[in-house]
Amino acid sequence: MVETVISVRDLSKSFAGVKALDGVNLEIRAGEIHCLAGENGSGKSTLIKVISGVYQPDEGTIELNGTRHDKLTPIEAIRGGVQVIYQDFSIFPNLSVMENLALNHELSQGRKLVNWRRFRTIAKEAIAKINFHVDLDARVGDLSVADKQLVAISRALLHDTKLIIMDEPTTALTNREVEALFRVILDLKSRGIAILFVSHKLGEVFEISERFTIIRNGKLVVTSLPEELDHKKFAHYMTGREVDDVRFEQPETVGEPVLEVEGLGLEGALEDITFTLHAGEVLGITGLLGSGRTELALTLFGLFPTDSGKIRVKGRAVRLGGIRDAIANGIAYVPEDRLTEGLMLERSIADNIVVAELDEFTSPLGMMDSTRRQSEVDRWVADLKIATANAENPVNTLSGGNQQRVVLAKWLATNPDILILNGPTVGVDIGSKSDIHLILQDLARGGMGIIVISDDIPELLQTCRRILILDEGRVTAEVDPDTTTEQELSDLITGAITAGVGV
Amino acid sequence: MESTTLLSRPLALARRDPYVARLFVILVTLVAFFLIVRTDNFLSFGTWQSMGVQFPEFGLMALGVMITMITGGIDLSVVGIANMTSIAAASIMLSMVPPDASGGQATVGILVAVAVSLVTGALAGAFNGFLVSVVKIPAILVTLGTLELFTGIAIIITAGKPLSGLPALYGQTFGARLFGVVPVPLLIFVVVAIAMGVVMHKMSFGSKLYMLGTNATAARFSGLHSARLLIQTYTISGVCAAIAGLVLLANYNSAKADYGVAYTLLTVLIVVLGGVDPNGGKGKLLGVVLAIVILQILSSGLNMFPAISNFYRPLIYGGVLLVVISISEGKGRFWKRLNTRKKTKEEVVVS
Amino acid sequence: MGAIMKRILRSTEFYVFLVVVAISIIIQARSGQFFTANNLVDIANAMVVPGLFAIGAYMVLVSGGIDVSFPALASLAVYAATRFLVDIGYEGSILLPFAIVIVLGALLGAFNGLFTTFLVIPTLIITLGTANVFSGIMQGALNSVQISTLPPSMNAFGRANLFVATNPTSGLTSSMPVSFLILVAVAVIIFFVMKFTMFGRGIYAIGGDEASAIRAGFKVKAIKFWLYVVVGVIAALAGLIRTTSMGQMHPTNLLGMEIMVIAAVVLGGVAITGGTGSLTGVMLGTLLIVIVQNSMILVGVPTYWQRFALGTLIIVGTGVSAVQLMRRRTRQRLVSA
Amino acid sequence: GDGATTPGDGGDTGDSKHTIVIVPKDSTNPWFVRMETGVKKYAADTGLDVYQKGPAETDATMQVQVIRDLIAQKVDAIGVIPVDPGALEPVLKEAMDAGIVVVTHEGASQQNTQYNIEAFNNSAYGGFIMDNLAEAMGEEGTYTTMVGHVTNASHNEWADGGVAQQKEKYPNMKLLEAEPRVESQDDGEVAYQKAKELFKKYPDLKGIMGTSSFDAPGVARAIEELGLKDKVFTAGTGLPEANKEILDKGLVHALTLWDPADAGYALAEMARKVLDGEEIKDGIDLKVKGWDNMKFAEGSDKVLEGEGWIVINGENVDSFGF
Ligand SMILES: Nc1ncnc2c1ncn2[C@@H]1O[C@H](COP(=O)(O)OP(=O)(O)OP(=O)(O)O)[C@@H](O)[C@H]1O
Ligand SMILES: Nc1ncnc2c1ncn2[C@@H]1O[C@H](COP(=O)(O)OP(=O)(O)OP(=O)(O)O)[C@@H](O)[C@H]1O
Ligand SMILES: [Mg+2]
Ligand SMILES: [Mg+2]
Repeated sequence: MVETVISVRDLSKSFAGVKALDGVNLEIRAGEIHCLAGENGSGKSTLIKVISGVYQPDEGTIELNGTRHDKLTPIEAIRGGVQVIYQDFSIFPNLSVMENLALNHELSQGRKLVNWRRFRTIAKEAIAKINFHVDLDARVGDLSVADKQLVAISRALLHDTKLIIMDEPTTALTNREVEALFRVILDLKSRGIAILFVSHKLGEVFEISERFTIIRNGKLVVTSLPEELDHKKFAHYMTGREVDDVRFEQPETVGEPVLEVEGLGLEGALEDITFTLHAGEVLGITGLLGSGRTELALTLFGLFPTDSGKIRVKGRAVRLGGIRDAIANGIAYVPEDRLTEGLMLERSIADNIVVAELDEFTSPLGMMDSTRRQSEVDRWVADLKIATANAENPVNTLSGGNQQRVVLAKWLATNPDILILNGPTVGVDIGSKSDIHLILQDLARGGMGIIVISDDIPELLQTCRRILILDEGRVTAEVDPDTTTEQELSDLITGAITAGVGV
Repeated sequence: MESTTLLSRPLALARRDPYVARLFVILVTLVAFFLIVRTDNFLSFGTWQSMGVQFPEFGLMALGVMITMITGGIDLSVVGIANMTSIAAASIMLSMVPPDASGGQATVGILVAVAVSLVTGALAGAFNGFLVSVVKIPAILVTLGTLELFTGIAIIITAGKPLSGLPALYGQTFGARLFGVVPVPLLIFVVVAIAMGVVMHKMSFGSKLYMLGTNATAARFSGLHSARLLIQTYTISGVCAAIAGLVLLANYNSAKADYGVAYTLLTVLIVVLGGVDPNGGKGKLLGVVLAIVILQILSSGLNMFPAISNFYRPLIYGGVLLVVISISEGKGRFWKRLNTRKKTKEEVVVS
Repeated sequence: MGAIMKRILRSTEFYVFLVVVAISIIIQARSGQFFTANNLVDIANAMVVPGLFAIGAYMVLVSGGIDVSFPALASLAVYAATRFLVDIGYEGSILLPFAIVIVLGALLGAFNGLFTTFLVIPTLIITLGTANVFSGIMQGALNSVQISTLPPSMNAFGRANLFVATNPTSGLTSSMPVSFLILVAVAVIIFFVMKFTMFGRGIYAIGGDEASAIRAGFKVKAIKFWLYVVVGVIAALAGLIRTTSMGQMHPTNLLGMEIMVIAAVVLGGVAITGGTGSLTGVMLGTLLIVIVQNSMILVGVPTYWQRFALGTLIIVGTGVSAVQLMRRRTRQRLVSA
Repeated sequence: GDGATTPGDGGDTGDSKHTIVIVPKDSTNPWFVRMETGVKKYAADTGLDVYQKGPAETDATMQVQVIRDLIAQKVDAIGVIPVDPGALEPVLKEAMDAGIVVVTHEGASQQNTQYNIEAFNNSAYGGFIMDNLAEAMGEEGTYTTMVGHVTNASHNEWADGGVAQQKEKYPNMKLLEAEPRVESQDDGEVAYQKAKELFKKYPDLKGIMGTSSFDAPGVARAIEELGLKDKVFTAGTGLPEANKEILDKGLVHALTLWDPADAGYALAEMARKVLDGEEIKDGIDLKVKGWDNMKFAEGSDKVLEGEGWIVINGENVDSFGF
């Protein structure tokens, strides 16, 4: 008889009329790796918050280590061995690594005073558990995303932990980091710790989980074993509809070069980057964390002044002194983090769509032409199938996938020649993801030059005509997806194998 | 017919924005209360006229504070700008219009003075905007510093003394009653408020401000020129303050470095009571105008009760503010919206 | 060793310290009076009330809030206490006035605390409301007027001094008030609280990320509530000190100090967005403002130019740290606005 | 325009129960608290509806608001102690246009008033403070002047009057040229800090002429602490009770004032006289001591001056009862 760490029965929870959870049952056994999957907004995070005592359920029971809790508090959950690593890691960006590591532990011990020497000992112990090397006195806000996550994981391990819940831990990680994370997870499992792993990536569910649960619209769809799952079924469980997943037909010929980058350098980040993007092609760019991908994108978007090199747009040499220069030259950028860089969450969908082209609807006196604005909004809501009843609703009422479409709409509305997407489907569910891929193909066919920066290997292979691999700020390889397997691409990225640089 | 359309728009607005609706209810309640308790006084024409002359002074300043707060900033320097610019205007009138000047001379002098005051206000505001957006000093500190600075300049120019003896035409113009009814300061306020409404809700500039105030990083990533927008915003606030200064100049027939010092915090109180979020991105002109009217009616109403000392005024103002923000809204959506804001403010590292 | 040096060189506190030193030297050069025993005592004396307020303002700012109600809170607490003691003809020791003021400060602080814990709206709005309520209660309900004669023990406390510093050349004497010890004690206690208690670290944590603090198991509501209680007590103490040292109760004497105190705290490196800042910086920032405010005549700034000079200092002082922060962000390629 | 026509004009003349409102500069200041006792006494004595209502702070804008609201309520007369006479001109004109009787106190320069009554002449009062200071200083040495705010008109008039008096009568005294006028910001603490600075920076400084009622107590605190008692001196305005201690200790030689209660009483009586159409001429009696033989100031048919000043010092401070 395997011990059950936590079991929830008939859990329901509503927010202002929205039923986020509707009669969910879930049981997690000691030492198992359990995947929780579901589309954006299906209620995964809410379920986790209920299990960890952050939210009180409206209905249902929680049984933790055999004890029934009517009103589970965060501290009780922690004492019961439940640790959560949230999507945003729940760290304190203003505090040091040491403090971030030790605070939770000391709190759960009910300590009232701070002993800094103990803090350091605890912190050292924590990072040693996963062999994580970091400056304990660094401000966590200054760390990379992966390091922040490792801080959160090492923090979770400090307790007498029975269950670690990870809410979409891989969204912000590169492949190599994901692999490292999986090694950590397997190590934890071997110590008898249960893992509840939230993801909506099929590959991950297959690779790591022993059992999985899928929820849709707050309701449990299925709990089963991965062996019984294939891609079609997975997509069907998640979305309730059929989704295809085949490599897109790439065009035989492409158009004129729209973007030529030659010898581009940025101190400490990029060195001698040279490539050409043609009209009508989707160019993939990938690399490890710190390879300079984001710097490259932001440099092309005018954010960082370059140290050396030339950029030509449609044959004209340009100087990108700022974002507005880039936009004026027909360059658009869909950022990595749509919540902080892409969207004004409390503003309306309409506002977010038109923000980059407001000046187009403005009369010389500065008045907004509301009819033209309205028709533009209507057009993009229809074209990109943004699921909303009213475009005047705040954008934060949309699901992640639809939010990403809004960002896309904003940039397409500026009618760019070059569209750069940094992680176009990060945190986007399987249905929306495939929609976004289709949109990108359509745009390319329409003559746009598209750069997709991603570390989602299937995504790259599926959508790109060519893929550039960056390493330490240099282009180390160019890959033809038609002749490359997932494994080969992954090995190239991690540097396990090398290839000649094609230009 | 006319009146239903006139009313239906604010009502529809109120329905969409429960906070504004709440202010509206409070206003109606107040009016009803004073009507019943002090019918004669409250219905008297003079009461309304006197209110119409009074509130434009701080109301105009509050409009400027409002627009800066929409961007997530604040403008504490409005009173300083108002006094500095009205002193500039007064100095010009005094030097250009000698006591025996002809009507034409006076008109020219006044027009030049008004123009100079508006330009000075704009420059002072632009200076605030520059410090906020380019030097990136927190707005609360910038405008506290410039409040001292502008007041300091006003004191240096005048050695602290009032500048009076303005051309009579100036006082006559601003003291006039349009159609014998509407005081000119009220008219000015209405015009500026309408202009502000147009700027905020009809021009793309206003739309950009809300975007900037909601998420400055995303606004920048969307190609908005945030530094320029902020400079323009503070410039508008400076111009509003300068207009308020011209009203002060007329109402007191003189300019001085320390008129209206109590208005600094009053304007902030009005703006937050009007439902503008100090973190930026949220708030409506209608709410702020309602807040201005509510506070003015409260204040004038209070003066009708000799037994109640003026010292209760802050208590009542503060009480109204706390009550308005404490009334739960059933579903509590307002608070949640404010609540979710904070999280997006954290730094993003390009890693 | 090198790492510590580096950290010091990068800190805001260090730059504020440099500015304090530079200004002191300028004042010394212009007046020859700055580094005299009695002037230093005078500065220390002038630091007491703003210093206490600044400590409170710092705690609230670190938690991610802004409190503008502390002068009104202090005035009300001390006015009510003094009125009561004068009316009953109190002749006893200073302990009772302190006790009453502390209790009142705690109660009024709790009033702030209740609002800030139960309403999720910016504390600037809440404290603007409570500040008006406090001063309205004092001026309206309590019908406040100046109280010219304090109970004897309060008067005596205001005059009590630790030592008297004499300037050998001019023969001028300045006395270090006993209340300076209160500033030191409060600073030491709050330093300890902020650095060595979970309550203090909780305040930092809330200012860094409130949601994370809840998840980590901090009792966020309780921390906020008690934070405002503590700040209320500190503010009320400051009010009592001001009243005793003036020998009279002037009800409106403190009102309007809030913005300058907040400016001093931010000048000392406390982020207005919460989560960062140190007590050392706060004390240096306050010291800087106090020195400037109380040295205008020594430097020879004409009366008419004093507000201009103060405004310039605030802008230049905060500008220096803003530019520095900006340079750090550019170096690190931080892209948020 | 003639917008001042008020609908439903009651025509209050002839109504024996006048409403007279006294509008002080503010009301926390013990000065105006004391004034209110005189106003209340007048109401009790005459049975008229007389009361005092002032702004919450000494602020011209807020005082104008109070007056405007009184106009709207159609009171019969207002007696104003202007924060700033210039700033009040338009609103007082409005009041008079609306048929309200306007009288003022401490507003000698006020144009839009029917009568302004003064305990005495402003610059003479300044001279009088100077006399006190000069006596304490032994009529020699350097002095400077302190005002509440450099923007405060009457404080500056007093200070100017004091300086003029010194130039005329005390040739051995000298105004501190580097700092001829400092500001206490109407705050006892600031007065104290400024005085300390002054004495440190200017060792020769022997006297500070205060004007605001916050000045002398603040300066006295500095004198005591710096050990300058009997070496440097101050004088100024102040109420007896509030300054008893510093007078008793000899930190301040003498303070000057007029009894605000009397001023309030006299102002109300002045308003009633005008309301009832009594003839206003030299020698009228406002029914309080010192105000019982008012004379028109030279060359003026508006400003009436009395002989209402009082000097307080260590000896007589206990004899006033306020
Ligand atoms: N605090 C809240 N207030 C109101 N509604 C909420 C709140 N939290 C979640 N919801 C709603 O509940 C539903 C489920 O949200 P939840 O965050 O659990 O989804 P999720 O599965 O984690 O999605 P994602 O994949 O985007 O992270 C959504 O409709 C969401 O809008
Ligand atoms: N402020 C800086 N100063 C010096 N070097 C820097 C700075 N920021 C980044 N770098 C360097 O630039 C390179 C690229 O860094 P970065 O981590 O931003 O890459 P990235 O491509 O955005 O990674 P990913 O997108 O996978 O998160 C790395 O070598 C990093 O060390
Ligand atoms: Mg989620
Ligand atoms: Mg990156």
